Amino acid sequence: MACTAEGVAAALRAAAEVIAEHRTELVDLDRAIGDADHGENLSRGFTAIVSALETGVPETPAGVAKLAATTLISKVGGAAGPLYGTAFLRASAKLGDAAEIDVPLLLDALRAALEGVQARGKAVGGDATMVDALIPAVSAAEGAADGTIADVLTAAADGADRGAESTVDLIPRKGRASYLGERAVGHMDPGARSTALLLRAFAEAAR
Amino acid sequence: MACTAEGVAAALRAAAEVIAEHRTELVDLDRAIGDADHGENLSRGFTAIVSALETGVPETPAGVAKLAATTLISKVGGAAGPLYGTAFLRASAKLGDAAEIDVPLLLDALRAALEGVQARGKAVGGDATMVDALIPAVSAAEGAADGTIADVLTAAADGADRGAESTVDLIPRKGRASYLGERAVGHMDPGARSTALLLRAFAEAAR
Amino acid sequence: MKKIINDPAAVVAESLRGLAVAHADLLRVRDDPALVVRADAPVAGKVAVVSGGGSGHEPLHGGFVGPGMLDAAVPGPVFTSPTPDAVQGAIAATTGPAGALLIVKNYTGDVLNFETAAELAAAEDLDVRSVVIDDDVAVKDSTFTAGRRGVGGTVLLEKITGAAAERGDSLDAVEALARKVIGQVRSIGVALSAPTVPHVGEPSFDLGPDEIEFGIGIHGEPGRERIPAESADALVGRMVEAVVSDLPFESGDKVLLFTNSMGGTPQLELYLAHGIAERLLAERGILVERRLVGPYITSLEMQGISLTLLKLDDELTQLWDAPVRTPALRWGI
Amino acid sequence: MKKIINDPAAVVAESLRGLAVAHADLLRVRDDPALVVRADAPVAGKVAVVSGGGSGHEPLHGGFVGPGMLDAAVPGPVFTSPTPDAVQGAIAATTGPAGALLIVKNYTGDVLNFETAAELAAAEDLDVRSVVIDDDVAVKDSTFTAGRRGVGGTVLLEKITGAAAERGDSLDAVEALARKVIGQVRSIGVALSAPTVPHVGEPSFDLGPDEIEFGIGIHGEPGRERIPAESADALVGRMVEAVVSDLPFESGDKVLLFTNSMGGTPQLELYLAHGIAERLLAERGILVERRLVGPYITSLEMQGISLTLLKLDDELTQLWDAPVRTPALRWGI
Ligand SMILES: Nc1ncnc2c1ncn2[C@@H]1O[C@H](COP(=O)(O)OP(=O)(O)O)[C@@H](O)[C@H]1O
Ligand SMILES: Nc1ncnc2c1ncn2[C@@H]1O[C@H](COP(=O)(O)OP(=O)(O)O)[C@@H](O)[C@H]1O
Ligand SMILES: [Mg+2]
Ligand SMILES: [Mg+2]
Ligand SMILES: [Mg+2]
Ligand SMILES: [Mg+2]
Repeated sequence: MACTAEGVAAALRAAAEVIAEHRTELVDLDRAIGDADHGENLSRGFTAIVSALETGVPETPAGVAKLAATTLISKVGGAAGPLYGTAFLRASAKLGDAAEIDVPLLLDALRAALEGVQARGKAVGGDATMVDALIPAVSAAEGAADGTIADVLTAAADGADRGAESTVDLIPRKGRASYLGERAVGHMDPGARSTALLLRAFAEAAR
Repeated sequence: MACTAEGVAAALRAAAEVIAEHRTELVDLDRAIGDADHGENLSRGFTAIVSALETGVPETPAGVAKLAATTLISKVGGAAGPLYGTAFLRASAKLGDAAEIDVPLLLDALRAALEGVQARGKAVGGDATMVDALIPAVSAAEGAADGTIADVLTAAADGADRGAESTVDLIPRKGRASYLGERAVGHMDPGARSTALLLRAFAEAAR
Repeated sequence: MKKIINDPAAVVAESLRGLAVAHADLLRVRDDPALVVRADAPVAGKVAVVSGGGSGHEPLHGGFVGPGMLDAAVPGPVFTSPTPDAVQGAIAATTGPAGALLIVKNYTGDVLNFETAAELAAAEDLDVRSVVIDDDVAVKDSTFTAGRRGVGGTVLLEKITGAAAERGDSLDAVEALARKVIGQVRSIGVALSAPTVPHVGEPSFDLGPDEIEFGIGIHGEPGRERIPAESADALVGRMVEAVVSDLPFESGDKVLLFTNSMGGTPQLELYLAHGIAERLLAERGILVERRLVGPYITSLEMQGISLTLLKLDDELTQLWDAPVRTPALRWGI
Repeated sequence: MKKIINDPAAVVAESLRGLAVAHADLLRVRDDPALVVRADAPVAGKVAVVSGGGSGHEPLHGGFVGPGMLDAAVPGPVFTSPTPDAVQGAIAATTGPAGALLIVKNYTGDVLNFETAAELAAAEDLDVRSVVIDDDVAVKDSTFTAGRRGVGGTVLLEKITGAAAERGDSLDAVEALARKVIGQVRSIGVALSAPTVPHVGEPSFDLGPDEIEFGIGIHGEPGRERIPAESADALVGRMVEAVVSDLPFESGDKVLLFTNSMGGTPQLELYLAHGIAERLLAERGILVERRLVGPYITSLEMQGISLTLLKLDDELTQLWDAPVRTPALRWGI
């Protein structure tokens, strides 16, 4: 599928489905080390994105990303809302007025998303947050820069999976899980997991 | 044991032990159809009677019964406190200044106790209360009027046992169990059970 | 059983110690027998309003002691009515020539123990009257049973008679007012879980994961029937119907609606239920003019709610609005 | 899960409807985004005090809206911080030239969403300041973590800054006062059972029949450690030690002691715990001059309590005593 505004919208719809399917899993991950709402928060947000897209898809990929950003910011709440919202907002800014996203633009957007999350949340790698999924996702994407959009996103999703897995052994230092300290070891960070799910959904949509 | 003041005091001490042993049973009976305190209430009362007797046993059986009455009234609370208190108070009034209780006096006292409970609580036979233990206890006692004090009390205890048993099939019409109506059928009334326990303890003490 | 207690036998005494130190400006606590008495008692020339009953229903009654409400509260052991000498102590501490009104909830134990205390007080030439409140529509009323229980209406009764006594009404007037309130207040309760009495250590009844006890009392006594769990709309609808059809309350009636938590219900759910009840009453043309929402007559940690409706007129409304200053109810001062 | 609700997704909106109708004299509720606003907002010339956060902690924050306390509360979904546009809505409804103070509890979600709202307000030339309260001593404070949580101290902070704003203090003064309060208030909480979030349907954590979670947060986030159940004396002693040693509070300090129910704790146990805390503080020479006892910052139906100590001086005491009229806290009016 071409990475036009329509393509991005389709990817977001696919992501909404994946989030709905994994709602309970994300709630349970958050129940273990947080407050049991991550799946609920993201479902609410992505359901709202799908509705917003129904009333009209913006003209550019940047417009679609911005719509996703503002919807997430105004519907999700919690930590994940502003963080994912900022990610999409920064990505949108990078996309400018391009009618279609190519690989270099995608890499720029991914890097901007990561930087946005870090600027907003102040987490670094190893803090056991979604940043731990995003960092390996961006490097893996950069490593696949010779391939197609789908290749790049698949590499990013693979990286995010590994990153999410890595949070199991970490002592959280940001977000709600940080209150638990060592007691959180052995649990995967729900935000890292949702990042991996979203990137996988985008990668599948791009095939 | 002779039915002097000391004998009545000994019977009350024996009753206190029996109530302590059956505390949980009485709580459970009350839990099923009431508010789960009958065993607790009576233990508190009889423990207080034992303490009161430690500071000195009154000179007459009537004095001992009156001490039991005022202690039960001021320590038990709930429905059982005033009812058992009145029973002992009326019995005490009948005992007058006799130094020892004989069979006719015992029968008078038992009748007075039953009348006292009915005057205070307005229950009649068949309402599923302690009255259903007391009524057959008094008639059985009357039937054993030719025997010893121990015989009379044993007959009373046997009657009370049958009476308590009979409450299992009744729809309660007085006290807290009456709120349950038909749902209380199948459960023994805790006050009827405690009446039977007390009379049995007195009978054993009289041997 | 997990509870924040020391010796189960000392729970009431230790809790009263906390109440005393937290509200030393309003009340004093006495030990053995336990009493909660207004700090400025006896108030000269005033009718004393005294209530009491088993503990475990807090803030009822100790939390309602203070100007504009109760002069004294007599707390028995958990779920067990206090003894006559305790009630007598409360009368002695608060009652002068103006006399006293005893507010008794209709439970055999309370009625018998307060009756005895009133007799003892009469023997000392004190003018003491008793009223028995029996507002629970869950129980069939009949002279062949112990009759209806006193539940949520007790809170409203204590506030309104307390206000009348505070403004200087005579004992005759306060008593008549109390009987009027009792005549036009009705309640119903439901439980989603059971309370655990400290000295018992186990829940007072067993309720399945999808069961609700409809018509629950405040001592964990079972209620009218056990029903399957249902939506708040359905459940509150059932409760409103039970209360409204009983008096009955009719279109055009002005009422006070009291939505009470039984102890363990989150406030989020309590206000949700309150909103539904207001809507259903509005649909019936019943005019909610005053409301009270909160945990005011509880059954330890029991989850559940009760609804109480009191028919208002100008006098009752004015007495309800009158200033009150107690640990649990306070306004106007 | 048994709850008095309809659709789990509608719990907050339906509950707010009940709040609105029960307290129409004090506040208005707006839908989508959900807001609770003082009935007379915006109050001319007054600094607006605005707070908010996830729902499920009632009466915090909506129950504290009214004269002498909050101008608006922003309720998010259960245990989830509200979004920036909701906060912005609250600011718009309450804030004039005198500006607004946002009271934010230190949770990543609250901080991020309120931060964004403050930026948006600044862009509209409104003078909006934020303070972040982090009074929970259970959490290790470190720049390498999310830091300490905002818990019981929030209630005291909202009352005191609300009083300062009500008497006409400038935004600079109200902000400085808020920072002072935050600097001298500390809390600790314990849980005996877990809350159940409506959209989850299961308890937020599993606690054995003889376990207590020491240092619990207000969202069912686990605490400092899991300890075996123990006597109230031992448990409250542990809590007092944790709070007192942190600031530290010292002999001769005047304090406000706030004994809070997490929602499902019977009042009988709450006052019992309060009495113990008062005694232990007295033994340390710490002078309890004011107290608050009740369910004021809760975690749905969670059983447990928290203790909060605030160091008082004349100014704070005077602001604490100032009249307040809200659904949950009321005195002097
Ligand atoms: N400071 C932070 N930086 C990056 N990610 C964070 C930060 N704080 C929290 N997160 C992420 O947010 C996730 C939690 O999101 P969510 O449960 O929706 O919000 P909340 O914690 O407010 O309930 C965590 O699993 C983590 O990945
Ligand atoms: N009106 C009554 N007449 C006679 N006995 C009664 C009456 N009401 C209650 N009882 C007896 O009292 C018993 C309950 O006592 P208890 O549990 O101690 O008091 P409460 O019901 O106040 O909790 C009942 O089992 C019954 O036998
Ligand atoms: Mg979460
Ligand atoms: Mg009983
Ligand atoms: Mg009882
Ligand atoms: Mg959350």
